Amino acid sequence: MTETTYLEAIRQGIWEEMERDDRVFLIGEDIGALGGPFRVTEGMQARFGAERVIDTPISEQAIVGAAAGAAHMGLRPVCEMQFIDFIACAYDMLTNYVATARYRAGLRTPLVVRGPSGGYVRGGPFHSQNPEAAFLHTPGLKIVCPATARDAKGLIKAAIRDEDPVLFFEHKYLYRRVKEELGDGEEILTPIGQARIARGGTDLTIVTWSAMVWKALEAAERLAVEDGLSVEVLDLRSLLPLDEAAIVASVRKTSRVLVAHEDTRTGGVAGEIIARINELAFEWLDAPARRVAAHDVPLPYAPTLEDFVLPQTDDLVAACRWLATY
Amino acid sequence: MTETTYLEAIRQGIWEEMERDDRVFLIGEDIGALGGPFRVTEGMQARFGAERVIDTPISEQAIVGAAAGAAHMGLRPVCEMQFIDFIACAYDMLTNYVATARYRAGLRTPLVVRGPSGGYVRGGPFHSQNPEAAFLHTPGLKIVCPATARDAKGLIKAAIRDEDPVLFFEHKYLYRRVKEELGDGEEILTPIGQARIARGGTDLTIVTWSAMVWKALEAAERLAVEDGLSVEVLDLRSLLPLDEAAIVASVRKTSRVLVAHEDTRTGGVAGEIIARINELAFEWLDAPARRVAAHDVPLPYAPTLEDFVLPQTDDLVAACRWLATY
Amino acid sequence: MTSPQRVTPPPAGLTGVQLLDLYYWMRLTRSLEERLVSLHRQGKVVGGLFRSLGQEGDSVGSAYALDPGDILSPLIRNLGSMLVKGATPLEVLRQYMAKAASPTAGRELNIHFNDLERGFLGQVSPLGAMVPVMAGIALYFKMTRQPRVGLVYVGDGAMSTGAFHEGINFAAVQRLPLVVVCENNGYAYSTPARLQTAAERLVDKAPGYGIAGVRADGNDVVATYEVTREAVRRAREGGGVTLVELMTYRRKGHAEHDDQRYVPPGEIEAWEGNDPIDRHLARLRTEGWATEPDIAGVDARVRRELDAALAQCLDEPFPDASTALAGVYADPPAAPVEWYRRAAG
Amino acid sequence: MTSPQRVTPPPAGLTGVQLLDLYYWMRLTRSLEERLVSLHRQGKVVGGLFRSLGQEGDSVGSAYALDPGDILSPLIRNLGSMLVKGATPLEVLRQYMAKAASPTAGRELNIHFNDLERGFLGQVSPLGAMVPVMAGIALYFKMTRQPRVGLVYVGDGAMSTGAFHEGINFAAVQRLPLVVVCENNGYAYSTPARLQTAAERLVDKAPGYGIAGVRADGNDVVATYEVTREAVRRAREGGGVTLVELMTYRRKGHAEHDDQRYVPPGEIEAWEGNDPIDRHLARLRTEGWATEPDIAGVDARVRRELDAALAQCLDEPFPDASTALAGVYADPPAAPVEWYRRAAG
Ligand SMILES: Cc1ncc(C[n+]2csc(CCOP(=O)(O)OP(=O)(O)O)c2C)c(N)n1
Ligand SMILES: Cc1ncc(C[n+]2csc(CCOP(=O)(O)OP(=O)(O)O)c2C)c(N)n1
Ligand SMILES: [Mg+2]
Ligand SMILES: [Mg+2]
Repeated sequence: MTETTYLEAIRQGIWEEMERDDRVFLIGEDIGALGGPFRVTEGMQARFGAERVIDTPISEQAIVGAAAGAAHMGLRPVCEMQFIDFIACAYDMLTNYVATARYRAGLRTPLVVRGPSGGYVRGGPFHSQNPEAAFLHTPGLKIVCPATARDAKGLIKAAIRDEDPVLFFEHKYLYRRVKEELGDGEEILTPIGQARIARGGTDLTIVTWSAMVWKALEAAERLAVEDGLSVEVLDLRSLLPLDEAAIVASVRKTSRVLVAHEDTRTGGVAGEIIARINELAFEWLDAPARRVAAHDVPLPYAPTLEDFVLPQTDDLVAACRWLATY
Repeated sequence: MTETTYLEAIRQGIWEEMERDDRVFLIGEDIGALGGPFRVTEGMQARFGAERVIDTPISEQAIVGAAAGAAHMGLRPVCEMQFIDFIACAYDMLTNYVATARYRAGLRTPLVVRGPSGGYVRGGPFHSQNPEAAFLHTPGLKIVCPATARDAKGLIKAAIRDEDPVLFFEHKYLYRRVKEELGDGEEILTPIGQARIARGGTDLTIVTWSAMVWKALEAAERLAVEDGLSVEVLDLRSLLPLDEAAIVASVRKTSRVLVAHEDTRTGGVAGEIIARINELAFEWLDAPARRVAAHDVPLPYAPTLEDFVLPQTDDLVAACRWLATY
Repeated sequence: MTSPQRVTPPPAGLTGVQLLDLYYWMRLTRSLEERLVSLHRQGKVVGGLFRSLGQEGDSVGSAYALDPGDILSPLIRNLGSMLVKGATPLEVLRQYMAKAASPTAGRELNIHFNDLERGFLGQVSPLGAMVPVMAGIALYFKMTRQPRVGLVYVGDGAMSTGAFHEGINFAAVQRLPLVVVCENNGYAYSTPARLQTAAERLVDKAPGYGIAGVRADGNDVVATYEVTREAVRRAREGGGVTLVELMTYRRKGHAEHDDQRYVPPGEIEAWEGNDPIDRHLARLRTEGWATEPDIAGVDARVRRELDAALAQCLDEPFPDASTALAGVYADPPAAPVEWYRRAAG
Repeated sequence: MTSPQRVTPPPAGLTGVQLLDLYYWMRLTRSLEERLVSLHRQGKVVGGLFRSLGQEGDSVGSAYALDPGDILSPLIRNLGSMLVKGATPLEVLRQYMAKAASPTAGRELNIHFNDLERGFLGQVSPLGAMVPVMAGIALYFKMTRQPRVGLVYVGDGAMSTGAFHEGINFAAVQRLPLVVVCENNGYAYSTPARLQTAAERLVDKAPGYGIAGVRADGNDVVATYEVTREAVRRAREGGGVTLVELMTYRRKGHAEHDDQRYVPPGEIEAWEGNDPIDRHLARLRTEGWATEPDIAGVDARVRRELDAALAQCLDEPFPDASTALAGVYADPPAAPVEWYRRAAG
């Protein structure tokens, strides 16, 4: 069996859902003949036609708005943001229209908005963002952030089948760097809202998601070898809804927790997670729950600057040591 | 001396700055002849002319974008969002353009975006929002949320004089319900980034801002009378930057803390505050830091529903009692 | 019902019954709003009240051009369009009064409610947003090869939004079966059209999108019907998008609390002489499409229907607080009750 | 420098010196890009590389129409406009290579940098955003009664954004001294113009905004100069906004990694015969505006300047990590160093 990359896993997931359900269609910029800048939709327009793989004008509001309208009527649109940074242009449409439609008006709006997110690729301030914090406080949306090829496939398929709007933030750093065997013919579906223990441990928990999972695993390995520490890595996979139970179970087990994310610290998703830990596992904490996150600046372009601003494996190691010895 | 309402205080603050500095100008929808739907800019076009009080098309992106351009050149624009909910339409412009301009490119962008926010007024899902959480994770922006007439005036003036972009979220429920004497001829300037102890106390801290300050004060009074509890109410006034020192000082004093806000819970600003408390005052906590916030739904219109979804004084009282007896 | 003394051929191919029907919808719209005004004064309307006085003709005429199966999305002032498409006065009254039995169970205001079966999709407040959304509905019609049409209203003000631009452009490129009706009523809140656009006519935007454009007298319900009908036909036959500009005037303030201080003296009065209901009645009478008893019959029917609706809902309760948390998601079905509402956390 | 064998009157009122100047800027643009291509192949360009091959004429000609004091905002492909407005090859090289000494100290990419004194404001990536921003700069000119003009570039693609629409409309209503130059190069990434708009010509959008519109051959640097100059004059004299559509063609991919698989065969080749530099050179020669030594002199100058710039910056360092946190705000002057970077929290 051959290994499937994270990128190919997303592609396969979309492809399978397109084959399975003719209500599924794709809408976005340059997703047809080009297959998108990263080729996530490669070959799809040739296979499914220009009506189901729609190249749009540069109009993120129209992409999401039109998807919503089609979704109300029973279709299942998958929107691509060419870079996820441009989801900011559809912020009103997503938060005010899409997210509220079911509650306000009983409108079903099953749609997916996906796109390449994340840094570590020298993309500069507008091609590196992690927009999850911008949408976390929007009831009505779901947010998923896969770290592995398996989950990339399983979550994109689950997102497409979900009855509600799902933001699928795929990490471009992982596209071709992460791969695994995905088992021929097996139907992979990752339930939205369920975390995954990426590495078991007893001394300390790192709660994280997306590309940071891999850095956390590296850190855990180093801490095992160098410090004899048993670090559990919890890959949240979904941020909305958040798998509170898994977080609490891990924290109650280890009593020390680090929440790590790539986005800037202030107002980032870690705040929410730490508040929940505080609410649900306060008595079990032997040290303050702490955060590792990017520095509070727009993401700069130069390698030296980007490397400093974004959290690195070394930072996780340092933070874990601090926590372990608290 | 007569009392000045919260609304009139904002109006006076803007007026004074317009008189003082001819670089200050206003831009927004219906702010001229109408004076805005709430009359915050009443009389200003007559006084300062249509060039300094500009009625725009319905174009929030253009309002903020044009303000940014003018600010680069040395002017000091004050933008009105007719209801703050529509700031969502300018989300890209604010987060990607305005917030990053100084860091990316050394561009000064002193501008204010203000508008009526908040609920308790039967405004339904699109005329009641509290958008602070949407912008908290954007380095480069400042966010202020006055609770009193004095701070409304002092903060709008400080915001206009600030060298960086400031989001000024005024609470429409307070417009005419809150008033105080503002001292003739006194120049009122409230420093951005400094909290205020709205009521001193020793048993428990409520950290809050905007309209919720008044409910917290009611709750504190009831808890004093009915339970003999001494509750400190900390009015943050600014959310970005956050007055960490004031929060920590209060929590270290009382060892019990409730963070209360009107916005929905998940992903709300309270998460950030609790994470900071955890980081900086963990050892002092005698009970978990807890949140009172709106239920995680879009804000409904009917009085019965709105009253249930938004936090009320009773809820603060119940939560404080829970904390006090923890 | 068509009377013997008819003197001209039926305008726009409408029968006498239909012409009287148009009168019924306009009258129903206006009378329903008048009822809402008294309810508002009595404090029974929970939020704001938005009038379409003088604009009933463009709402009714344009919506009347749709077939069953077509879907429209109104503006705040398209009460008439909603009624034509099957929304009932009872629903509207309940919405304004935030009743538990209202279509949105008290969650949304005024005419922000939907029934895709009957063919209307309520708007949201952010202006322009419904243009892309209705483009999506038209996209669905096209993709599923259904000969159905979408119609979306925008104001002279809403056309300045980015959402309008992106939505109409996308629909144009895709040649979607969509009609975009611009209700040019001279104002957006206090802002006159000349501060909204430097274009001479809003319909001049059509060539820039490569679509058909047409302008008509919005206070002539039949003319409105006629141009919209043509645009609907074009859309249904695969001819793509049409921008229809309907010239009308907002005789009341933006909402009930608006004193219209910004309106030049005499302007409103001038438009009172151009009332769409008066004009249509005059046509019915002079061209002989309806008798006085026909007209009186409609008026009585409207009164009766509104009396009945009001009687039914006036004392209905607000929704129960316990309903506030359901239905944000299909799954989980309800948001959790916050801990401070329960015994303890 | 103007040669004796000149046979026609000077086009667009340009002197021979100016005509040779136009050649210099186009040649500098193209040669600088060619240097960047080799640097990119050598892995010295940190991010992507975006070419304007075949579009140098529209960038240079339009920017050349501005006076000192006027401000422009470029697109990714308006390297030529930046150079004309005073940005230096050294700055551009440093930007692409993310050097500490680059104008943005390594924070931003390629031509995303500014100098309002020299008269250019770098773009941000979200397309369309610079239209409202440049409207704001033009608003400043108008409010302060300065006879200065703003010029903003948009692509055939960027015109589909809401930000474009809101910005140009606002500028039109306010009659701001703004020129909006649409570089219609046939594609937005892989998307051909016909999937971007159903309009026959992008300039057909002008009447919908109530502004002047004009279209010209963007591969004719003099024609480009001429129409832009007229638009700039109109703006400076209070005549408001002009939309200038310049017809050109993007001969390279969207960025260096783009294999242009979506381009019909033969299309690129056809446009190679319409190269703006070749055309301008032919004019210089046949109309006698420059001698061979004049031209060779320019070529040598360009080589010299680029050699010098490259020699200066090639081995310069990246910015020091310690600079990463300064300048998010005027006050506080720097973001805090995260605790995990320090000894402990
Ligand atoms: C994006 C956005 N900005 C501002 C508003 C506030 N607002 C509500 S109605 C209105 C005026 C609308 O004018 P127009 O589109 O002409 O419709 P009309 O009221 O005349 O029918 C404004 C500014 C809004 N609803 N949405
Ligand atoms: C709002 C937004 N959406 C998507 C993109 C991604 N993107 C970058 S360049 C580009 C194509 C631009 O085409 P055009 O405006 O015609 O300019 P050209 O590259 O042809 O000069 C796209 C889609 C973006 N930068 N901004
Ligand atoms: Mg209007
Ligand atoms: Mg292009």
